[in-house]
Amino acid sequence: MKQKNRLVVFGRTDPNQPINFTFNGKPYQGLLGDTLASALLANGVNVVGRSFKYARPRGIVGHGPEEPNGIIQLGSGSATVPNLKVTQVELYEGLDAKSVNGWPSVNIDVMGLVGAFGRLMPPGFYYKTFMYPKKLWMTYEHFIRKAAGLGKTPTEADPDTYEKLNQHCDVLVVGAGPAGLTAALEAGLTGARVIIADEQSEFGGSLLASTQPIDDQSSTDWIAQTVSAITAMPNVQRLSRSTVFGYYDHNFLTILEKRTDHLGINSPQGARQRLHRVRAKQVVLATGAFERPLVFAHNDIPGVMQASSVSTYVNRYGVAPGEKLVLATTNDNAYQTAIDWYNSGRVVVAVVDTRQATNGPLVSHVKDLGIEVLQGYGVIQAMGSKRVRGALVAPLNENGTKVTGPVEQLKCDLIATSGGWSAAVHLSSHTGAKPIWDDAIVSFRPGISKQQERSVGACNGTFDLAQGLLEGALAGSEAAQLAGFGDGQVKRGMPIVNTLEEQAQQALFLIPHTLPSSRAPSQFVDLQLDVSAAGIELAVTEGFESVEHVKRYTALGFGTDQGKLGNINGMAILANALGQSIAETGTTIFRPSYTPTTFGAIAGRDIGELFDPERYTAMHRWHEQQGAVFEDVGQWKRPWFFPNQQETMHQAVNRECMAVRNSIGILDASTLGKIDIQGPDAAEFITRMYTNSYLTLAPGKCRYGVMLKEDGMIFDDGVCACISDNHYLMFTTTGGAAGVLAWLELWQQTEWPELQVYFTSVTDHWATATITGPNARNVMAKVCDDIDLSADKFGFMDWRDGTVAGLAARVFRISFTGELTYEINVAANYGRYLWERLMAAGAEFDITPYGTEAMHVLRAEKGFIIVGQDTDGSMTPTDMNMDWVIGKKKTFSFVGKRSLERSDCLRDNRKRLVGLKTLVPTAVIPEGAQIVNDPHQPLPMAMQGHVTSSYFSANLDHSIALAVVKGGLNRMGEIVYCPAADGSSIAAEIVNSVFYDPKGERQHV
Amino acid sequence: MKRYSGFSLFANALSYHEKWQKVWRKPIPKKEYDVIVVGGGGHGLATAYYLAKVHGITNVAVIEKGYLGGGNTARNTTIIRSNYLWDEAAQLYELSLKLWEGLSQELNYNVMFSQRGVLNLGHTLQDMRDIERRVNANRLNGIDGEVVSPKRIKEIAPLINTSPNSRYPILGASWQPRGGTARHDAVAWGYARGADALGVDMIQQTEVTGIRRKNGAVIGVDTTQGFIGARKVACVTAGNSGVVAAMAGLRLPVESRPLQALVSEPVKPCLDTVVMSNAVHGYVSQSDKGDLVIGAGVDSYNGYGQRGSFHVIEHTVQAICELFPAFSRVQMNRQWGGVVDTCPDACPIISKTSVEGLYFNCGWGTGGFKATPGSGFVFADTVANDRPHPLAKAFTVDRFNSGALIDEHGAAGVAH
Amino acid sequence: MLLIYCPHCLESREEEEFSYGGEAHIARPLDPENLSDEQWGDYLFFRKNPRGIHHEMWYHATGCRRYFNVTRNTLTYEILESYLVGTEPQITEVGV
Amino acid sequence: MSESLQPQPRFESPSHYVRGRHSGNVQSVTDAGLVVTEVNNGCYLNLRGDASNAEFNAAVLSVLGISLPLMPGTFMANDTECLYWLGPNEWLLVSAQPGQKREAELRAVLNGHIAVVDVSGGFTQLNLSGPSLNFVLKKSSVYDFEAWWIQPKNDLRCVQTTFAKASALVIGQSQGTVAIIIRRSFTDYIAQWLLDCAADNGCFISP
Ligand SMILES: Cc1cc2nc3c(=O)[nH]c(=O)nc-3n(C[C@H](O)[C@H](O)[C@H](O)COP(=O)(O)OP(=O)(O)OC[C@H]3O[C@@H](n4cnc5c(N)ncnc54)[C@H](O)[C@@H]3O)c2cc1C
Ligand SMILES: NC(=O)c1ccc[n+]([C@@H]2O[C@H](COP(=O)([O-])OP(=O)(O)OC[C@H]3O[C@@H](n4cnc5c(N)ncnc54)[C@H](O)[C@@H]3O)[C@@H](O)[C@H]2O)c1
Ligand SMILES: Cc1cc2nc3c(=O)[nH]c(=O)nc-3n(C[C@H](O)[C@H](O)[C@H](O)COP(=O)(O)O)c2cc1C
Ligand SMILES: [Zn+2]
Repeated sequence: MKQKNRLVVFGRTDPNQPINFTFNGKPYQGLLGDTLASALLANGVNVVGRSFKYARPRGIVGHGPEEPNGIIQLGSGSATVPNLKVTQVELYEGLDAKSVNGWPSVNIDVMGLVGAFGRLMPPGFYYKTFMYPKKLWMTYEHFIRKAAGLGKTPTEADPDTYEKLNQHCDVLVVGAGPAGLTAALEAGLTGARVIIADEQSEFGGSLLASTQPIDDQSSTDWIAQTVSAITAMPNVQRLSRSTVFGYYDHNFLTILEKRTDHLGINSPQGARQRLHRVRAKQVVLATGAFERPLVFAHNDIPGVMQASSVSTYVNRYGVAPGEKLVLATTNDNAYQTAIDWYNSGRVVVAVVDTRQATNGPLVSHVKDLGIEVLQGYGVIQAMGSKRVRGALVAPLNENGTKVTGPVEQLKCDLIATSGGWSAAVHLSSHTGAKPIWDDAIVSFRPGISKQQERSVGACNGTFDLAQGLLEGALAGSEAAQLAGFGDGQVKRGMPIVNTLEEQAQQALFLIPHTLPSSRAPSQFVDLQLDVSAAGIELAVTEGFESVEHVKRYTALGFGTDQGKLGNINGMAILANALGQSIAETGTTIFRPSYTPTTFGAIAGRDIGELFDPERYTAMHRWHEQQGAVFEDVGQWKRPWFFPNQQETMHQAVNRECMAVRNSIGILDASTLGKIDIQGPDAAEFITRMYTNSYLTLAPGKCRYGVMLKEDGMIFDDGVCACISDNHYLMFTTTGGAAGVLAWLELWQQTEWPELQVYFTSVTDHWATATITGPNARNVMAKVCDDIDLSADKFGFMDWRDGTVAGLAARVFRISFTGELTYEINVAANYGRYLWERLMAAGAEFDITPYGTEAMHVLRAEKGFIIVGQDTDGSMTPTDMNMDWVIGKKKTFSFVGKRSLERSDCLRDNRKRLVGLKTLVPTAVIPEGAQIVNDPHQPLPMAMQGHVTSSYFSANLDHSIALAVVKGGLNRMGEIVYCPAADGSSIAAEIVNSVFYDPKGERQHV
Repeated sequence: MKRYSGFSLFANALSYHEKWQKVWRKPIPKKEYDVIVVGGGGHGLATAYYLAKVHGITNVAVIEKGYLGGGNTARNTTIIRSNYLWDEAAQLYELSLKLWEGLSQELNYNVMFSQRGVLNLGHTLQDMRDIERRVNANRLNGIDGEVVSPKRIKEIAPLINTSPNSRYPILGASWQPRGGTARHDAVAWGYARGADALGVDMIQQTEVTGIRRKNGAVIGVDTTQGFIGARKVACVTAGNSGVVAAMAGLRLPVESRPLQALVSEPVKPCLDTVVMSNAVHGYVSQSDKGDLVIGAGVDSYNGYGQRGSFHVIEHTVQAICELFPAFSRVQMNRQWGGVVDTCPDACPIISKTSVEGLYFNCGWGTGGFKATPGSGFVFADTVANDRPHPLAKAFTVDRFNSGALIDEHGAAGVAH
Repeated sequence: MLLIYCPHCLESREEEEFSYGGEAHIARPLDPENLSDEQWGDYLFFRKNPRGIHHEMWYHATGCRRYFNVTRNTLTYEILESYLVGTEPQITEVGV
Repeated sequence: MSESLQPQPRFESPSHYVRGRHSGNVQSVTDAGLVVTEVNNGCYLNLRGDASNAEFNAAVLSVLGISLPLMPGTFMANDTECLYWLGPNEWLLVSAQPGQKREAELRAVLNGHIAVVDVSGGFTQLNLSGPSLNFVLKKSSVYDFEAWWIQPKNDLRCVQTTFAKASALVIGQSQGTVAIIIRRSFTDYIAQWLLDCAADNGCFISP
């Protein structure tokens, strides 16, 4: 296959390794070392996409992350990737790319007709239209959205994995151009830990496309030599295809490394991309600069390119993207492109220089080659539609604001433009350093450092190679020294570079047309979002003066290139329209991502089952084997219910509940939080934290307590046991465990350090099996013979140490079901063994494992609350009818106490916990139902409260509910209603919240 | 004010868009105003607009230290809904939602309010109880909403992962069809243009540096452009409320924290609604331009830097990839932060203060964009009449002393 | 992403290891019962929330489990010092 | 009825259910990039006390034969005992002795405000080794472990830090091996994490 634009000098591509690929369904061939962009240009593909708003045909303009037009969809199926830039996609065998816009194709796009009406779609036209009639907006929007977006998301889960590395280094060097390489080399020589990252496939930066010799060798040889010197140092980590995309506080930077994207859309092995989370002591930014395009009429026609990109395609890829070149420039530097083009054997039609007179060495060189140089001229308009056919040139006045003479047309198919260079100050700006405009270099420079960083080379506005090399070396050694390595002196001699003198460039951001911008053919500033010079001027006309307003009104810089080419021109045009300087106008804010970053890589491995740890108890496998259905409680997996074959949840829960009341059930209670508390002031401390007192709790005894936040609202509850003098064990809710421990530590460490007490989490240490029901003692007796189980020796709210099933155990007689209960704790490594032994011992009583749902029903029958279900962060103990748990005589004002005295907490129509008994016994009110007095009142209804817990109680054979109702305790016997979505409502009577065994006799046996 | 319409667009196109009227003037500050609104965010601008429009108070200035609408108004994920739990909050947000429904026409500025519906997902049994409770309360308050099943969720948002095997499977959701999103900048601009046309002065790039008082009453503000007199000063400065309150010797129960958001690159329409999940911490919708707009969590620490910590972004993106595994290959284009002023109960303060003629409207935290019209409406009424608007009564600072908090935090998931 | 020096571990450690504990040096009133609702409300909910120097508590949650104090600039996020609970900060103004 | 005639109670270590699992293309511990070996230590005791109290230090030394590590992030060890610094007044004792015995012995000599808590059931130790180790550590934790190997100090190093989305006490044993002590209920998660993140070069959990 012939590549019509492939040169005989191949640059860094390999002619012996052809690669086949397709673009928009058509097969092509490129070479190893090509990007998709260079391969497309080699094949003479002009139109690569359609513009976002006006659907104008667009071609490739750049060669790196600045590319605004060449946006493609790679591959198809689950691994398809939207919105890649052709300039950043390395070619691989079988690559399949499509343009993201254009229907039916990019070459014939019917949306292009819209472009003809572009004048009706100035910036802000959405805000001015589609308002009437009101109800049609959603329809309008539907069509607006049809035109939205670039590529398509996959519709299936990502087949690839991603990973993250936490990195720490002394010096991070960003960018491996000449400046970055010397920085890394010097820093590396000190022995410091160095990371050098570059987004490109190879190190070398702009030198990869340079013909300039360094140290009497070609620049590519110099790169090879320097890179091998760096490679020899084990303390230097080299990351290529690695983009530093964010610079965060305290020198934390993020790097996206593309591991396999150059091999195919799917990773053949391992993670597709890797996110490096780097904490660097010192940072050297050597990110280079972006050439500024010239803005002129129809500068978006395919065939208008960046001058440096044209050179890059020629020198690095051996591709000449056209035949006849017109070079439009404002500076000497770009003349190199004319030379490169000339050397490639193609025609340079002319160099069009806006400056009136120039004669620097490069200029002379070009003239010596016989190339025509038009001085004091500008390319004011490109001709053509899907490819440049010519350039309209005209003489300009000295400051480049006016066309001063006749317009002529030069025939050409390529216009390379250069408006000077803009330092890539992005990363330094991420830190909050405000870039500073420098008229001398016609560029922003990095602002004053806010962190341990410095910029070197072109990103520091140092566009001279020799200077950049030196700056890099100095910065590398300085950074290493500040990180504690080396003496700050440069170790290597500086390479010798022949510096050509350059004449002053002209600061010109908009090439004038014979017509004013508003009437001239569009002069594009932001190619991706179709923002033109006229658009920016219109924004100013309308009063949008702040650069941020203009950005938001016109969408300048909003695209996937984030305005890397357009922003500075846009701001300059704005400044001009406002009659102020660029410095006064300022920039918009640079933010991460420097270039777009895959979500999957940001997520890393923490997705799927690793999204959040699943915590298991020691008995977990047993539950699984029994077919338990699990519930998420915090991070824990708890059995929700244990269905027998064919059983519905309802049936299983009924059976489990009945078993507990009638014989015996067994519950895995291991997940409850457990905190060991020791110290001379333990009792005093606990008493300050709970509403009730623990000062008199004797060893061997337990007490239920409620913990409040300082605002008086219930925060957690549980039982606390006195193990011995100065030693307590506190139980917390499953979800509250970590929070309670931190809460205790907070008070002890910061408020009452004088209280001598230590806390240790023992949640994981104990496995807890709770056996409950009338037969609990019988089962207990079978597995324990060293604890006196008689009611008077081991009563309700007592605990004992003993041996259960041959294991050292701590047994509590506390109950959440209202039945006789033993909560048996053993070291967790024996948890499952204990469980199995209890199951065996209980077999004759038909011992029934039950889950959290039955537990909820059983405790609701007893009116016991669940913090977080019956309470919600606005409930006091009084609201929960738990005045009895508030120690009235406590001398110390326990945490939360004072808040209970606030006027709102003393209000008498606060919501109070009550029971609800439905008039129809089988009707179960949905949990979360709202309660009203009259279900037929008009909306909005006066709500009285809501249902917090609601179940069918198999034991009581009717439904029960707990609810909080305004002034509820004074309303016993009243009928209230719970309206449902379908207009019906369930009537229920307000009753006491204890439905079963109100005197609590069953747990006391 | 020249009205906008398809016709005006056409007419202006004929004159090459050279003759458009300015959206607002650039006035030189007067010596004194009846009311100075401090803060030109959406809420401040709406306040000024309703002061002029509803109360006929037109000698008003909005003083903004940066550019209009550049605070949280410029940085939010634009989610609009009114399905709040507590009556007081629900009524306030519902007033706002009703105003949204006619806002483009009211302002003659298309704010692109798009009622594409809002899903609040539930992942645990307790989430579902809370959702039931909230939806029931909404319904009885006359606010639309229903509890929907995973199957229905999948119909509304086909790319969502409703597999029962995910780490936190989706058990259901609340669905408010009238909720949606709007074009945030347009809201600020529309109000500013409307207020300007009624005579309100927009004074940008001017920071209020002091609040001057005499005999316990406010007399004006010091600014970077000098002193400007005022009979009343209404502060609507969101994340900077604490700083501004301190200028009058007041303290507020607000803390300013970074809240972050991010957008993907634009992709073809793939999500037609707003999906929010408190449990796994992620919020996502797709803008009319095609980018996925994603809200992250609030950082735990105080900060005024308009940026936050990266691990918060990581966690959010994990949540998004959990909810939408297909988005894993989409790329983040930009991320940013705002400074939100959060009250302990996650509800706002709309209040007179102990200084006569000084009013505060703040504490909207992570979720005040949706309240912009309602907040401005109610606050303008409060300022104009020097007493709380009936819907603002519950939102005074006093509640932090009496304990009458409106705890949207503790009760149901709130955010955005 | 903060890098926080823990005065117990004597090392700078990543933010992910810590949790934020709010404003430091707020003493609990010794006699809450004798405070007015207003005074109590002030203690409960009203914080300095400064734009600039802030003294705040951090908990080294996955590290040594100790609370300590940090002086941080809430605008630049610069951490100026870490110090032990019960001791006073050295830095109380910007630029000191 | 007594059941004392029952056989010896069955001990199930936290990693019981994940032993023998592997990821990547490995079949044995010899070709795995990461080898995970659970160590069943006799006991884990949490010890609290005042580090500045010489009596306290002496008493600990008298029972264990090793002194308290006082430098943050260090530990002391002999053949049977290891004492890890967890915090300024907190240590973890890992001992070959049974927990109850050690607890009793310590309580017998310690006075004043101290705490000894048996947490033997709550923790387990996983030894990690193999060529992927450093890589796995970088993936798993925000702590700078590389610095341990770069600037070897004489002290034995340990640190409590994040490990994936859990936390761990990470102990530097020698170049090429670290141990992590983790909470029991997170074992499956950590194992899953290690299998996943070391899959490239294979991970094998010793049977
Ligand atoms: C990332 C993020 C996502 C969010 N997502 C949502 C969402 O999805 N839905 C939702 O409803 N809400 C959301 N919010 C919250 C919402 O943005 C805010 O509640 C709302 O925009 C606040 O509007 P405002 O006008 O009060 O504040 P702002 O827009 O912040 O305006 C306050 C103005 O006061 C100015 N100011 C401050 N101090 C001074 C001074 N001294 N002098 C003069 N001017 C001053 C500021 O410059 C600023 O312009 C989000 C917020 C953030 C940060
Ligand atoms: N005379 C001029 O007007 C002029 C202007 C500009 C540049 N130059 C020449 O360009 C060279 C500048 O050298 P340099 O080293 O400063 O820059 P460079 O452009 O050679 O190298 C910068 C490197 O940084 C990489 N990079 C940028 N941002 C990155 C990120 N966020 N993450 C990872 N990698 C990133 C780029 O891929 C590139 O390889 C010199 O040769 C100089 O003479 C000359
Ligand atoms: C709803 C919404 C959508 C946005 N979409 C984009 C976008 O498509 N491209 C972009 O560059 N920024 C987008 N932004 C972010 C803005 O560029 C900007 O970062 C944000 O308003 C914060 O302002 P600042 O970065 O100037 O501080 C969006 C912001 C919001 C609130
Ligand atoms: Zn620490």
